Amino acid sequence: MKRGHLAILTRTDEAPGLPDRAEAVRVAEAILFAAPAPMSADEIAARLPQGADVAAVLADLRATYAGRGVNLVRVAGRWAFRTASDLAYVLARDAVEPRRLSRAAMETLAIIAYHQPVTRAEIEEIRGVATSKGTLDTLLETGWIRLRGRRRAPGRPVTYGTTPTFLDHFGLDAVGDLPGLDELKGAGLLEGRVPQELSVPIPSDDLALREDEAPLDDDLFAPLEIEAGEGGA
Amino acid sequence: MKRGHLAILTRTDEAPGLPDRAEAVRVAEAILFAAPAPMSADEIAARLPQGADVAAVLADLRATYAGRGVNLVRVAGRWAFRTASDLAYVLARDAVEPRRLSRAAMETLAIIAYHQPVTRAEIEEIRGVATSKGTLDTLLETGWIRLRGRRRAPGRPVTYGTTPTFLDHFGLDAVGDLPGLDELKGAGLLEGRVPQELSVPIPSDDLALREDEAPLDDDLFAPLEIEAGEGGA
Amino acid sequence: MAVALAFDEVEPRERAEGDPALLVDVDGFEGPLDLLLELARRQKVDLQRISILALAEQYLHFVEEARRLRLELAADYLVMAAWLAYLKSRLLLPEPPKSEEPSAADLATALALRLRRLEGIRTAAEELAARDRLGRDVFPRGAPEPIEVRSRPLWEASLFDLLSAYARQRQHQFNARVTLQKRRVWSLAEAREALERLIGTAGDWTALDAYLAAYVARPEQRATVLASALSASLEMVREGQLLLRQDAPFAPLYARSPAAEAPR
Repeated sequence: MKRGHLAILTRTDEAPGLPDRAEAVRVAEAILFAAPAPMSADEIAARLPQGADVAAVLADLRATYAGRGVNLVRVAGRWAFRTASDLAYVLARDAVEPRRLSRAAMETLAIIAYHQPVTRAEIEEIRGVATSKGTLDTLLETGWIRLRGRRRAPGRPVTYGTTPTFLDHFGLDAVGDLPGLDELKGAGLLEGRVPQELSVPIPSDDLALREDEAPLDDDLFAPLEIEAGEGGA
Repeated sequence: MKRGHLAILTRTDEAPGLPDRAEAVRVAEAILFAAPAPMSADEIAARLPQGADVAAVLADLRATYAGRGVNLVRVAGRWAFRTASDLAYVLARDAVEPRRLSRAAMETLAIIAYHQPVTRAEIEEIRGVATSKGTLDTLLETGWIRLRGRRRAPGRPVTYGTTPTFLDHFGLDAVGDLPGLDELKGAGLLEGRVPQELSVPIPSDDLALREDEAPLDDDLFAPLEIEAGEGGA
Repeated sequence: MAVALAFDEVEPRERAEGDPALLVDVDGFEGPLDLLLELARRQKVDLQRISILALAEQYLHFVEEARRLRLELAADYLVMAAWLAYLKSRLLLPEPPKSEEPSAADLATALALRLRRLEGIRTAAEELAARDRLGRDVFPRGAPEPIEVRSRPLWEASLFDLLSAYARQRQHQFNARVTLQKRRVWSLAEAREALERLIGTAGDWTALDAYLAAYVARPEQRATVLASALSASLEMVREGQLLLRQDAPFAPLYARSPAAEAPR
């Protein structure tokens, strides 16, 4: 709880060794409050006074805001202030109802999230029905899923995965935090039919492609059409 | 709608029987955080739990945030969270923009370097044209020149000299290392016979004032204005 | 592949009374697997211990019922029906000793796994949908304050620039040596000299300002030139060497030699 002029003093004649933790917390608080999007610890650290321990500062800040009307949360591996979820009832008035996804789209999204990287054929195998192009388009439009690459397999089908926006929207720090993931994994329900030896039954939204994935290359803008032919294969 | 650990928040002395003040504070905090624009007390009151004292809630919230990285402030009669004013700097990113000195500024700088300590009138005498205030301001902004003192002469004009930053930027060890006229001629920068009377004085950027210099004293912040008046005398 | 079933008849759907398990309402199902899963759920047992045989029978019964009602089932429902009929027969018949095909038990297990997988992902989808969602349950800062990009100049100048700027100045002075020395103060003597030259050349009234302008080398010299010229001219008038004329206060001053004839 220090005031401005004091803070300036601390910045200039900085005591050797311990930088002023309280000041660093204030700075992180200001940055995160102002930020239009979640920020990584590195981005925050770059703006803290020299020598500040960003992890400790964030832990402090998180503790300070726990139980308050606004909380510091980790989403998609980044940090952001969000209103406390139990206050949704007060804020719901402001809410622009997010587009309600159809059951089919929600299921498709879940399959992409839990089984990523996953191809359209694999999604269809799990759901037992064809996936309409509209469903994938809708999901791509939300910004929650993305085309990752191409499976190194006959037909080179496009692989789908989720985005950081997906994690942000659903308040997840990482895909490893998906609800019920452990149960699904434990029950052996994440193993695909496909390349047994390559399949790691853990979803990955890692930007790096897997061994069985190739880059999308230049047909990026027409993958759905190309993939459509593959359905029967 | 109360959370278990909310009790921690009840730091504000809550009178028994009144509606849960801490909860009202949380609600106000969340509403103000999520608000796209400053809100009036009435707008906030309309969303608080029934019977909550909006003035007291806002006072609480303001006190909680006083001295933090973010403050609750009144803007035009409305309430909003704003970055603490002393932390404005963390919300600004310095983009380094390379800029070149104007020819006039470069010439003025050169004269200051070679003839320091030098007054504005002396610079003008050498350059043969008036030196605009803007030129000296720009040079002061570069950090390469400084106001040294005042010449002990009628009008007490300010004397200019270079700074250590100047030496650093131009890779000079000392101002004495600036090449003389003969050397400039040798380098092909000057043509013709160097007139006898055109000798260059030995420049000095010594921090100690010369005998004919007086300290700047307390009119430090208006030296140019004062000097401007001296031209006509 | 049609996802929902179409009804080819306008007549209202008949419903088997009293037995919801046999309710022929394919409208809500997304394909045969979905239908199978629903049928399996109605067995009210853990999917891991489900009777695939019973499930196959229920499915086939369902398809029969649909046919009886002359509902047109999409092809994939029929494909599934054919496969389940095959599976059912395999399950009922004794397993042939060394078969190259997968055993009936394996097929049943595979089907059960598919159903469990679908059910698992459905549960996950529901849990996902029920999470606190951004913009619905939790909110970001409503008025983010964007980072302001302040441009800080990085002054660029080389030692060469500096030296050549200085040399340029000095060079200018080499060449300008012949011009008269610039002074901060124009002396009375200089003023008098200038005015005497004026008398010598101009027989007529001459505007003093315009004449003296030639002596003002720099703007800030104007004051000293005018002041000295005025003092000198007054002295010369007193001595009878100069005539001055001014038509009105602050109007231009004119000077001429008293020796010259007034043209008038």
